[in-house]
Amino acid sequence: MINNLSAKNLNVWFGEKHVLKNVDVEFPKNQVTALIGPSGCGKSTLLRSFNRMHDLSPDAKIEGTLTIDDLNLYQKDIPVTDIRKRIGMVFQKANPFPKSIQENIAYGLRINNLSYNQSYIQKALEEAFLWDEVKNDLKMPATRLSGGQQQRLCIARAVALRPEVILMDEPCSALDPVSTLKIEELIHKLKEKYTIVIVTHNMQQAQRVADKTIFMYLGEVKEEGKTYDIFNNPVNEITKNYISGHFG
Amino acid sequence: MINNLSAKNLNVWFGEKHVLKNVDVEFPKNQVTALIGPSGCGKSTLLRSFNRMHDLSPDAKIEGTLTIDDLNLYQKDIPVTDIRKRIGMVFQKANPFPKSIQENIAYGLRINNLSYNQSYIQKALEEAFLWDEVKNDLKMPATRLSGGQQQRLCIARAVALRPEVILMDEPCSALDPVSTLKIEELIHKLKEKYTIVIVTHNMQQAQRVADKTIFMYLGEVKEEGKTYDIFNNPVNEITKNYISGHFG
Amino acid sequence: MQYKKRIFIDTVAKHTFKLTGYLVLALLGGIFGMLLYNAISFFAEVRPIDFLTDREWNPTANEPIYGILPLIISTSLVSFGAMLIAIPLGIGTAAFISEYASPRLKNILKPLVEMLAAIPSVVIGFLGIVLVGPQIAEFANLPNGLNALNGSILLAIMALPTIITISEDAIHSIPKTYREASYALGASKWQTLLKVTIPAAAPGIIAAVMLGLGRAIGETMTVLMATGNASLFPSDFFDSVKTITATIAIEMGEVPYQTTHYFALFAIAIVLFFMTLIANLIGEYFINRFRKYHAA
Amino acid sequence: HTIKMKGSDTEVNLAVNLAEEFSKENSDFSIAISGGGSGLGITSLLNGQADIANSSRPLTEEEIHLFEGKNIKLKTIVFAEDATAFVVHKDNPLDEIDLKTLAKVLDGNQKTWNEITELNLPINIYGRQSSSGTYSFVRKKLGIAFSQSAKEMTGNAQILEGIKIDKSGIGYVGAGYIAANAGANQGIKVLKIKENNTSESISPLDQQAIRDNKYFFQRPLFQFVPEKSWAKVEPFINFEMASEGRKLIEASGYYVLDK
Amino acid sequence: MQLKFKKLTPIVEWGTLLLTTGLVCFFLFVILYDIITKGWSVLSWEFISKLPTQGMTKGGVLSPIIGTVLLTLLTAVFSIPFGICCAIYLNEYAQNNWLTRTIRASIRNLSGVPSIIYGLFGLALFVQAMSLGTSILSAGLTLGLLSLPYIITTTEEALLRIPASTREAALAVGATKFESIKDVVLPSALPGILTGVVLTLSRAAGETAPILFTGAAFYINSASGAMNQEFMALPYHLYMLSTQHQSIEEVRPIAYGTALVLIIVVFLMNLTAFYIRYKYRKNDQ
Ligand SMILES: Nc1ncnc2c1ncn2[C@@H]1O[C@H](COP(=O)(O)OP(=O)(O)OP(=O)(O)O)[C@@H](O)[C@H]1O
Ligand SMILES: Nc1ncnc2c1ncn2[C@@H]1O[C@H](COP(=O)(O)OP(=O)(O)OP(=O)(O)O)[C@@H](O)[C@H]1O
Ligand SMILES: [Mg+2]
Ligand SMILES: [Mg+2]
Ligand SMILES: O=P([O-])([O-])[O-]
Repeated sequence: MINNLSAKNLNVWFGEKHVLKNVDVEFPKNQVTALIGPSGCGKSTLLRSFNRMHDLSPDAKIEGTLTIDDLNLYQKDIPVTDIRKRIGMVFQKANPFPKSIQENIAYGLRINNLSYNQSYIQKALEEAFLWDEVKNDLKMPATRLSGGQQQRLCIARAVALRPEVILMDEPCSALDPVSTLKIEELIHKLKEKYTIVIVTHNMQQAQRVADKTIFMYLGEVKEEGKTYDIFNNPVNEITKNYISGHFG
Repeated sequence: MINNLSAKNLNVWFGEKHVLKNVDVEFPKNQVTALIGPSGCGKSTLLRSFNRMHDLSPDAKIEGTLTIDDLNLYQKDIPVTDIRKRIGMVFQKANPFPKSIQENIAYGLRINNLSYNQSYIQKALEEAFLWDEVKNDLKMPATRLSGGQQQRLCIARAVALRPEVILMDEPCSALDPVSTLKIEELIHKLKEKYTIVIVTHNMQQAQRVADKTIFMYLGEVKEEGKTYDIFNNPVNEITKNYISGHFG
Repeated sequence: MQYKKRIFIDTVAKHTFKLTGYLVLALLGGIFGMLLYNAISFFAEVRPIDFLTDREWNPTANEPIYGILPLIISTSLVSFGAMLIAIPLGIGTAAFISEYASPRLKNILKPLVEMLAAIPSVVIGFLGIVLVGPQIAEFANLPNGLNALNGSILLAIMALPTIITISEDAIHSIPKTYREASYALGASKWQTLLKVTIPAAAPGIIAAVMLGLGRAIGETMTVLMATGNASLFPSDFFDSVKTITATIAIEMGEVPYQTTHYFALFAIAIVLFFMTLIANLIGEYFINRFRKYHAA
Repeated sequence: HTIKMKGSDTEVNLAVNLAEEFSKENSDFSIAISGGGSGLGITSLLNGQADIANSSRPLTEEEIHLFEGKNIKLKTIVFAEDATAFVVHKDNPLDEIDLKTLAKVLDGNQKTWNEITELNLPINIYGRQSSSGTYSFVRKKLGIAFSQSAKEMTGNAQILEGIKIDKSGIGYVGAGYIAANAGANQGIKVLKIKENNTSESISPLDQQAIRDNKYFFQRPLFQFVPEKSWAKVEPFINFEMASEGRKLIEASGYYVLDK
Repeated sequence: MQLKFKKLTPIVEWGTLLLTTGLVCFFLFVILYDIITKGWSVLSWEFISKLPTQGMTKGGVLSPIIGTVLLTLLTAVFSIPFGICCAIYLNEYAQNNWLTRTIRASIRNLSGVPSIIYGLFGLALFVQAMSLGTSILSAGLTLGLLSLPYIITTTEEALLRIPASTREAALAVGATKFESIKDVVLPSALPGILTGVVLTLSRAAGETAPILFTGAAFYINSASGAMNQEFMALPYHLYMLSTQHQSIEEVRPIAYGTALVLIIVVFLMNLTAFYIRYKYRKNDQ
């Protein structure tokens, strides 16, 4: 098992609020890792630490070591934009740009000065299982797609940059069951090429898609391990309560 | 059992929407009647029909007979303001006037040309169990009170007019448990003098405060009876489902 | 009895409110009616085609000529120049306030913009005479600075607060998710602003620009004082120009009531009315579109 | 008593001075004065918005007609004499100008100075708005139409302002604007006027020449009063015509001709 | 090289925005600096308490100040009652149908109509048709009309913010509709209405174009305040001093002083509005 992405002794504060406490996690390469835990426990915060989204909140304070392939993500002299290019992200609510479908994919390539052509866009859409549905409407505003299509477009947009890791923050929570299933299938395919971290509230989903599962509680990692183990033989009492649906 | 307030064959439409369908209800004197039912079933609409709050919505159409002590509430020649004086109302969100505490009580008396004095105001506040908490700040703006205190002030304001009936539309839904308990105690006391109708979403609350319970569903009265019977031996299948928390 | 009195007051009040409502409407409608009536009187005497195509505005000549073209060109030239200055400055400032400024700086900048908005136009016009004009003259080596450029600069200042406030609102209300999506793709703050936030806020910004333009077209005192008022066809920004508003302001006092010249001023006023109305309607259209879009 | 006096910009400052002096003695008179040009004054009479119209030109045929049509009878008072001065920037080598050249300059036929004098600049005309009496006076006297590129300044003072900094400018103002405060007008030069190549050139500031009626652009300053306002304005008119008023008129840079 | 450039670009980009903002602030600064530095020396008790003398080359600006104050009061009298009543009608009584919506849209658009057009209307209606002549009354009516759309819009906004529950509270204790508006709705909306009113009046106080031909005068020898008399006003006075006075240069200091007084008046009114808004927000929390 190769560790591609990891955090050591990570602490995050928002203002006075200590949101992540001594978090140590590792996300194995070409696997899907699920982050679960009750609302407010810090799952999103952890995820966003990896692509440095907290840089934008002036009151966020981050301590600890985050690395990708032994490269420190918070090293001074590497541009944050490079990091974000290597570590893509998909959000809870699909957020396509108010541009055409094609433009949505091209945008990331263009701003990163990557040369691209039509076949490149096609490939990204194919990887997200969206090509067949939109190939005749590439110029259509992305906002006209259905929710599920929009989310897959967002995944295509992330994939187009050939990242190493894709972070997904509850990517299916706003979708209907059919779309959810499509995305889960997609995740299965994607892990051949990418390392995937997914936050989910849906225990079934975690079991369906994840190789590894991490359970967080009040800013701490309470338990982690193979998904099967976590859900069938949880060690920690809280984990047991949580996965059986007693709170959260 | 004397019937103080009743509706016979009441139908209410908002525009094209048929919101209350052939409703027959009776609210016995000096008792607390709870109206329960899923959101949108017409509880508020029914309540507001009694103090003619719908007069203000131009698209509301009301048919049927509503009476208090055999007086038709929608009779042409009796002033709506008199009816509202006889049938007080307390709303979901406490809505004190942006005036002093004292003025809040005095306002209703004044516009109804009732003579009053300080002791009168004190009595109303005492009846609402608020006097001890505010007696030194009668001139303070009512908006500075806590949520629970504001709601009790609204009750005091209604009580001050010596109404015969007090209608309460989810009076505790915006309050913390402690304030809620205080209001429930208050309701217990008030029913000695007043007929009370209370809309609530909280099954426990209905059981704690109400003598009679009416269950509504999609604009119709599905079941009514002694509170104990409704909650322990519901006849209707839907009632059973609702009170056991299966929907709503 | 008491009750009857209260109900009576209530009814009286209701009708009073209704009446004032209608009265206000009548008055405001009257403005348009009056403009229209007088303008029609004008067209009874001068052919509309002449009005629109004659290349000269000279109502006091022996053979009066009522050609609105030079006035429209002048108004457009000055307003266009103003927009050339105000649009980049306005949008830039709006972007700075909403995206870059710290909350404290924001609390300083916003009142400053409101202060700028509060300065009466005659004061700006005065500064056009004593400050901006001489500076332009010196800078461009011109005999004097009372020209279209001067007017444009001053009108830009007057339109800026409108453009800044409305653009800032628009940029500010773009949901954070757009920005995050862009950052997540490796875009810098600047790229995100330029390629995502501003395009997404475009309808709001267009609205801001149109409302600012409406303000510039309808402004009277600054142009009256600062543009030199020569009624010839302007050829560039260093020419003196006479806008529609200035023409009305200069000539209204001197015309005998109910003469052709008097009616002519109402005719150009109605043209002015429609110019600003169109700008404002376009602005409103885009504001509504923006609201609808982001409400969804 | 409230009096509204409107019109000639040439006379407005004089009127202010007179009103100020007058109200020292007669504090119960409230006098409102506005400039805007002779045309504005006359129109205001027509429109019923003034009691006195100041005018630096006589009524036109058309205006007389209009007054007759409205059945307004006017009293005409000539209370001072003015000379219209033509001014250029002080660095302009030109000292005098003949009527023919002046006409060509003002109607736009002559576009540059170097045909008249050794100044290599275009001609920049500072004129008045069309309601101005001076504007129509000059136009009539020269028998021209003003060039379209002439700037329309709303007052005499603005013309002087312009000329002061504009080496290529030429403009016309009432003599009062120059004579009253010679100190402030250092940037300008007043041109002498020659009726033709051979005749003598005369300055508008030459008091004797004006008295002898020799300056080409000299003109009476009028005040028109509708008869119905006469009763209330009479004390003021009398004050103007009396010696104290005359002194003020002369102090303001205008002339009083003995009839 | 590549790296260096990358480090530089954010500074350049940030600088561009900073520059635009700086320029806007610079405009404001220049305006205020020029007027304050040059107007300050003229400003004195004398200046604001004396009538202009010696052909307006000496003395103060009392008559324009009185004129502006009176004019603003007239504007208030003509616009506030009508504006508020109309807003109450639209928001509390009128049904939400196409007519009301059209009316609202027209009122909104009327606030974009150039002020000179209101001047024309004032001339045609008040001066001429109603035979009020060029007078402070005509000018006040004209400015009142100009202010109406603003007052209606801001009042409506303030009324909209009052939740339905506040109205119902009054009705539930037996108040008539009018009583609920008078006793509860208006007092709650008052801070919002006041803010709008003060801002509108400050705008009206600085207007020049609408009073050009409805009653402003170059000079009056007294400040009697008679309604049928013409008047001097600060903005018009500034306009006259900077374009039409005999000795523009000599009176330039007075012009600066007038500009400063005008700005102070307008800013004070704006500050009042800010203060009301601020206090209101604080009370709200
Ligand atoms: N920008 C911020 N500023 C201040 N506090 C924040 C910020 N973002 C998150 N928090 C706080 O940090 C804690 C963890 O938030 P986080 O969003 O990581 O939780 P989560 O596990 O993703 O919850 P959910 O399942 O609801 O998305 C919460 O208490 C939240 O209120
Ligand atoms: N003024 C109105 N105009 C149009 N429809 C209305 C209006 N008021 C209520 N309704 C509709 O009437 C139906 C009944 O509403 P009502 O408020 O009585 O429900 P409720 O039982 O009180 O619900 P809740 O528990 O959510 O308060 C709903 O469908 C509602 O949308
Ligand atoms: Mg989250
Ligand atoms: Mg309800
Ligand atoms: O202002 P005038 O004297 O030229 O009419």
